[in-house]
Amino acid sequence: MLSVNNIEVVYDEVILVLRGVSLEVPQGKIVTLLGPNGAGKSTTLKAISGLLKTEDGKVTRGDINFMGQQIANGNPEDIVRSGLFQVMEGRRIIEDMTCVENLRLGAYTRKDKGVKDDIDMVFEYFPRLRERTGLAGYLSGGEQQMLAIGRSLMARPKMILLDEPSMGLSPLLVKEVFGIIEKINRDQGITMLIVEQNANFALKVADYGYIMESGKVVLDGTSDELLNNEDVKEFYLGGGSEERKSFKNIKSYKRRKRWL
Amino acid sequence: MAGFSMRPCGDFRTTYRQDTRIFDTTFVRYAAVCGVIATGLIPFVLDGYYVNLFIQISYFAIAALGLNILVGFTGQISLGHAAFFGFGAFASAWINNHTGIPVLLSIPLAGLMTAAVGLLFGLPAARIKGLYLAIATLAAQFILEDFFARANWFTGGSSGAAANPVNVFGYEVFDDFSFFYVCLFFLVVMFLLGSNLMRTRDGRAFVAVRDHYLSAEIMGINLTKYRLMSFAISSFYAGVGGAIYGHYLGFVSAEGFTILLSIQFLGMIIIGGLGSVKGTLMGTVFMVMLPEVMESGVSMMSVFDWANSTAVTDGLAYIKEMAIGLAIILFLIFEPDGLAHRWKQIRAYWKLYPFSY
Amino acid sequence: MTSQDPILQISDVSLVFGGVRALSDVSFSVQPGELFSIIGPNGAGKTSMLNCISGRYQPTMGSVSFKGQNVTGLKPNARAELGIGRTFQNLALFGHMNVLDNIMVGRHHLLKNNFLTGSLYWFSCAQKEELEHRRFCEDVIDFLEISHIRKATAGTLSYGLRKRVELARAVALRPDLILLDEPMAGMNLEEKEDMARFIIDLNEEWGMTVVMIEHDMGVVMDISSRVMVLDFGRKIAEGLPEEVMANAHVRKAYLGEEDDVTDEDEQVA
Amino acid sequence: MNFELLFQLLLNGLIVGTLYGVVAMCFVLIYKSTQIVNFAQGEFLLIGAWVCYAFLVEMHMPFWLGFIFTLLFMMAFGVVLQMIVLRPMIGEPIISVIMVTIGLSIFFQAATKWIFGATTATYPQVFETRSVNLLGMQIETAYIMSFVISLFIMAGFYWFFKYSKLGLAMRATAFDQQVAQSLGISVKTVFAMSWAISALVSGVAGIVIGMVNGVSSGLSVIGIKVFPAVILGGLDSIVGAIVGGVIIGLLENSAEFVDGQYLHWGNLFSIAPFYVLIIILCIKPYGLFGTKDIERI
Amino acid sequence: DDDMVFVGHLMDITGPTGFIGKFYADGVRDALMYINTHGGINGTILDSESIDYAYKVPQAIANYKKWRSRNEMVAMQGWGTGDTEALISFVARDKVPVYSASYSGHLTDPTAKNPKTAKPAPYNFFYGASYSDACRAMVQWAAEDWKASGGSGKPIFSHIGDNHPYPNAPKEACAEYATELGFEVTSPVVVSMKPGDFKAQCLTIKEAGTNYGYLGNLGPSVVSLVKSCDTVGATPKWLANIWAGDVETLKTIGDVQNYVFPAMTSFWTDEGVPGMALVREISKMSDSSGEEFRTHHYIRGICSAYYMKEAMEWAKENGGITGENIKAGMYARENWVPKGLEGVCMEATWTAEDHRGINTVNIYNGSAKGGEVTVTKAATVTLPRREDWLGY
Ligand SMILES: Nc1ncnc2c1ncn2[C@@H]1O[C@H](COP(=O)(O)OP(=O)(O)OP(=O)(O)O)[C@@H](O)[C@H]1O
Ligand SMILES: Nc1ncnc2c1ncn2[C@@H]1O[C@H](COP(=O)(O)OP(=O)(O)OP(=O)(O)O)[C@@H](O)[C@H]1O
Ligand SMILES: CC(C)C[C@H](N)C(=O)O
Ligand SMILES: [Mg+2]
Ligand SMILES: [Mg+2]
Repeated sequence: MLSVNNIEVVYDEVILVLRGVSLEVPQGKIVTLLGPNGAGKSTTLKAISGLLKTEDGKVTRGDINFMGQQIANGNPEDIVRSGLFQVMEGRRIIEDMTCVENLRLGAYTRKDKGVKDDIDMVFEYFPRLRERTGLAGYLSGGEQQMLAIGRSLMARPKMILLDEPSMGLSPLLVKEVFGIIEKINRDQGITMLIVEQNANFALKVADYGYIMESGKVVLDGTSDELLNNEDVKEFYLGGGSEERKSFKNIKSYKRRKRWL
Repeated sequence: MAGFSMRPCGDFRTTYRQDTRIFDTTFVRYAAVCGVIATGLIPFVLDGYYVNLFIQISYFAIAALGLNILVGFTGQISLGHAAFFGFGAFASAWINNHTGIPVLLSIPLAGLMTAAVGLLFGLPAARIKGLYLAIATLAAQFILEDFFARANWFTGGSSGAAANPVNVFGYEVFDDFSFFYVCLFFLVVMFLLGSNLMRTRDGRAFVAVRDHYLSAEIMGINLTKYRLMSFAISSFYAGVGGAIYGHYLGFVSAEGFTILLSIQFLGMIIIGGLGSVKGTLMGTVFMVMLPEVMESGVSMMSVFDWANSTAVTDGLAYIKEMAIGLAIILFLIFEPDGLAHRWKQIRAYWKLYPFSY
Repeated sequence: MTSQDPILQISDVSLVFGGVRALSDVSFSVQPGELFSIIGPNGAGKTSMLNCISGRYQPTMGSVSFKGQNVTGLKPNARAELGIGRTFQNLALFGHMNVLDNIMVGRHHLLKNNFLTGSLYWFSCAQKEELEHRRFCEDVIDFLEISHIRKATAGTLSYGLRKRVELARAVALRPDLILLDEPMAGMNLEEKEDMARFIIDLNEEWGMTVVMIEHDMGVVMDISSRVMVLDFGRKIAEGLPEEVMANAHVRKAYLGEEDDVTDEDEQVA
Repeated sequence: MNFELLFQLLLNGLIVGTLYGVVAMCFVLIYKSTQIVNFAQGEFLLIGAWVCYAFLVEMHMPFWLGFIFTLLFMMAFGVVLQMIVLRPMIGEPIISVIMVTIGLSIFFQAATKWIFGATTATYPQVFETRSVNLLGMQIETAYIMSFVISLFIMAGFYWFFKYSKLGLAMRATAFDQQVAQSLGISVKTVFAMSWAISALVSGVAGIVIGMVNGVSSGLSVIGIKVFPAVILGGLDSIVGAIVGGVIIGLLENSAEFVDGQYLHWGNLFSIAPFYVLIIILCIKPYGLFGTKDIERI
Repeated sequence: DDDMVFVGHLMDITGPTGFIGKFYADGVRDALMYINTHGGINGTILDSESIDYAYKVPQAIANYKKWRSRNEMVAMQGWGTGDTEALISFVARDKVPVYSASYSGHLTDPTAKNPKTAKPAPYNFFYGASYSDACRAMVQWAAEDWKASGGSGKPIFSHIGDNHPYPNAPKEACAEYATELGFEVTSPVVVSMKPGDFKAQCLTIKEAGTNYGYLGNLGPSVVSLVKSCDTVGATPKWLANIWAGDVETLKTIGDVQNYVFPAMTSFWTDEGVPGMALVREISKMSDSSGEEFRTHHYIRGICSAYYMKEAMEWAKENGGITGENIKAGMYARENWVPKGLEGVCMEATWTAEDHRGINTVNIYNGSAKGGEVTVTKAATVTLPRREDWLGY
């Protein structure tokens, strides 16, 4: 459904961030993208959704193909209209509107009548939001995250790009959110590309995963392969089979795994 | 992971002192000194017209730097800068005429007086932000303009006040040739002071207030104090610039300091680049040269016979005005972040070349 | 528990926004040298609590005292001078400054030079002072391993790096009490480990008292000396990490584990 | 105290104030959807006034036809302007965009002078009677017309921003263009719409002013004159714009009363609004109806 | 050939006073061009450059300096009060005579003889009665008009205009004389130079019962004021300053009675004026059809250029065309009308101590009905050259 071929991204005409990233998201599947801070995960998503443009960034090489269409350096609004929706990192809700208004905006590209029902659906997923009638800017961090995810559901897209959906959510909600992701994927058949730090959950719901570092994909494989990869276990999953290390005891400078 | 190594290889700093320099490489340092010396030679090589342009650039640039400290660094838009500029001009003339303090001293004193007035009009800034503040400063503009036309004791009312020429050690600086050096002196001093300010504690506090005032406050910055201070400092610069302007013209009249000039000041700093000391200078050069370049473009037309009829010359006069507007628009379309930004990019490009990307 | 005078004492703090009760009668105290964690579901009032401590919000009722001094009415900047530093949940860096300057802003209240001496740089003590403090900032940078981005513009950094710079900025304040709002959000395991190490070092080697909000239970359990749980603005539990985790009420409200809640558990709160 | 004079002045303030309100509304419209303060507002009015004049005088159209044509022209003008000048600025720093509007103002000021001349022109008599007597005060008929029109426009906008999808999209764009784009909102369309509507409303105001005072390049000063009204009402409040306009109108006129009868300072009329503006802002930093910035951390 | 001298010409055609500045500037330009095509200054060609400075003072100064340093300018034709007053010291130092269209009384005292003069203006000249003198003349006329129309009690006089050097120039001088003549003078009414709705000020004027209102502003501002006043029923006799008094303005106002204004030249349409032939020839420089109507501002521009021309001629014969000699040339004759402009420009006299070139003012009474304008001559007033009126 989506294929990214060997793209290079440059910010501000001089700063090269992605150095040839390729990935593939098949129809109806969940794919996850993992990697350390600054690897270029968010940049990859923005390159796909076209939002790069708004940050002085540009895809300088390679192409991005969404359902048979070239969308590299396309207009974000056209890309959304063609059914690809990104939930941006850091919540990014419209602070001076209410929750309901935010949700209605999510459905901006839709023409059908089901908006009301979908708002109820979102409220069912996140009951906390129903009670918050004030401006969204006053919501707590986690509440804003719920709203951002809810908003993406409103668009009923063909594919959602999620940038760190679990960030700032309580463990209970993280579980729920991943549950919802799985459910949406299953029930509505929406394809997903998820950038996550919580590798455990991400790999559990995903079918396939990529690991990025310094602007390159360094490892990829089915979730099971990745879950069983020793390096992934050590650096993303926290030990895996062995006894979980305590955060308290990591006092020494450890060896860092770098694939490059 | 880029953006951190934008200096030539081989030039490693070994002390923090080197790292905090205004001009970040030895080469640039010498280039700047040479630039100042070269500028100092202008009156010997170029004619009075260019000398006059330089003088205009310097007093406007000093005032514009003040505005940049307020708008670019502290993030408080002001639409009343021309009024402070004017206040400085009147104040210096007044000090000099009424107390006999020599002009060279009355200029900074006028700056201080203007700073006090700026402080007064900055008071609302403790509570008002953004465009609301901008319009409040617009009020300052009109209130001060009204004051100029009314305060006979201070400004000579609507007929204006005479301003004596600068007097350096008993030598009257009448002509542009010598006045040029007075301007150059003030320009260099004020820009060095400004650059220093911006790389030390209070300068950083200004930028912090602009970028995120809530977290700035939690980092220990007293918002009210810094908002007011930036008004005062900005007005100080405006006052000094205005005072130089006044003594240069020899005459200060209330008409000169309208909202149009305020807008022009804003234009200088936006075109130069908000929050850039260097950019301020570039922007001022741009705004001062623009009408002149357009004008000479128009005069150039007069070699053609058809361009000498009044109908055409009048049309050209409008076209010139339109071209000024258009130049600003086009400039911002292609260079919305200002000249300073482009300058940085060019430098980055050359430093990374041939490894750009 | 009160072997020493607490460095931070919260007494009956309530905070109301219009109809929303963000905090109701929360009291707790933090001893010097502790690493105190606050956990709780989203919207429980954790960030609001930090805001009351750092001065962004004025509690509707109750008081906050720091090192024995009542600071309830004090402005945030005054509290910073007393030695309270913090990081933010929604990043609040100075986006257009470079990393180094961001950190230098943290030194603000420790620097003496002002606009006059600053402008006269070479002719005043400003230069010497700047350079001295610069040295300290470099130490912080080395410590947090961000020296490679020292000159990068903060606004262009990736999320995780920004969090780290924020921490550096707060550390540069040299606070006695540092408040961390979800320092590990958006980090992978490896980075969390690093972060945990930094926090422990700050606590143990730099001698800072830490109050931290975090959702990653692994981290909270491992490194905190005491944990408080908020839910709907109320304190529902406080104690050693193991005690708190054993509390069924907490497990249900926070972790979503469906153990039955017994009366016994309620009493811990 | 001369109550009759005071009463007449206040009535005058009310009427003139509504006109300020209409112009203020044009500002608010653009601001609400793009965060841009349009410094070329005065020139928009001027263009509207001149174009209508051209339709009426040069092309001898009846008033209502010229009026409609002018509105159509203004809409097209807004859209084209947006396409050529403002579209490339999407996503750029707001302050640069504001500066662009200043450039536009310089450009159009010169262009209109060139095309239409620098002298004042008078509209042909449009209404049977140039002014009507209202409670003992002569009021220009054109003002009554603008009063009625502005009420309609105001109600329309209120609904628009509160309930329509495009209205929501405009607010979202104003808040954060990047997010708006990520939601599939075409920032271009939003910009085009808001500039078109604002230009249209400006056209109405320009025609009214032209009918009352004649058309001349100086007409554009009203663009700056209404700033206090805009701010007083709150930059992003449609209702506030009208209320602010009326308040400024009343204020000017009562200042004239105090000045003319007692103080004899001279121009309290034009300066008083600014004093009051500062005072009001110190008490209410977001004007009377403006929405507060959300300050959460 | 190099027998050329340079004359700078500052004009405002695109700026705030452009609508009137254009008329005057055209007069100056056409005259300069005509002079050149008809032998120049006895063979010396006037190299001139006309620059539109849009009433921006710094721009004016920059151009002045450019001309000084590059073109060795010997004389300048200027425009506004703002720039002329700003340039006073420069031109005095550089010895460049300036002929401006600023009729501010402050420019008429070359030696600061009057203790009130702030700055002597030895190199400033203008052709015409100063704003103060023109106003005094109209007030003198008004005093008689009041008696003639059977008014009882003291007539009431008000100054109406912006707080700006140009409307203010005659403010005190005129009010003083009005009081002297038995008027009751109200406090001045301030009306912005920019057009707007002035009903509020008109209500004040109505309330004050003003019989004679001096209009200090010009153009659109005056048009809006008169219309607003008409709406609220305030209809004093208007005494307009020279720039606000012309057929164009009256036509734009549309409907007005008793609009009195001064003039210092004859009008385009006047019959039997010998000098008008030359004016029409000059007009053809920019309008070859010779059809275009010219305001008296245009004609004043011609006079200004011609007095300069003749002073230059004198200078050429007495040591060469330099600024100093041109100045001396201005003093060389008395009761002086440039050759060929008889009946157009009035007899003028400048002396080293008194730059009030003219002290005679023609006063006209204009009215308009539905855009149809009628203008009739009301009086000719010759004022005494009072010492205390010098430079004031
Ligand atoms: N607008 C920008 N201008 C310049 N550089 C940028 C910009 N945005 C991102 N970068 C740089 O690109 C690199 C990758 O950033 P990106 O945000 O894609 O990382 P990420 O993988 O999402 O990290 P994180 O997990 O921390 O969110 C970083 O080094 C960052 O500094
Ligand atoms: N300034 C404010 N105005 C109105 N309501 C507010 C404000 N600040 C916080 N709230 C409300 O108070 C409640 C507590 O918010 P807070 O940010 O403290 O939660 P939190 O515990 O930090 O949650 P999270 O883990 O999601 O960040 C929320 O419901 C929020 O909507
Ligand atoms: C028409 C006026 C504004 C110009 C005039 N020459 C003056 O005195 O300034
Ligand atoms: Mg990211
Ligand atoms: Mg929180």
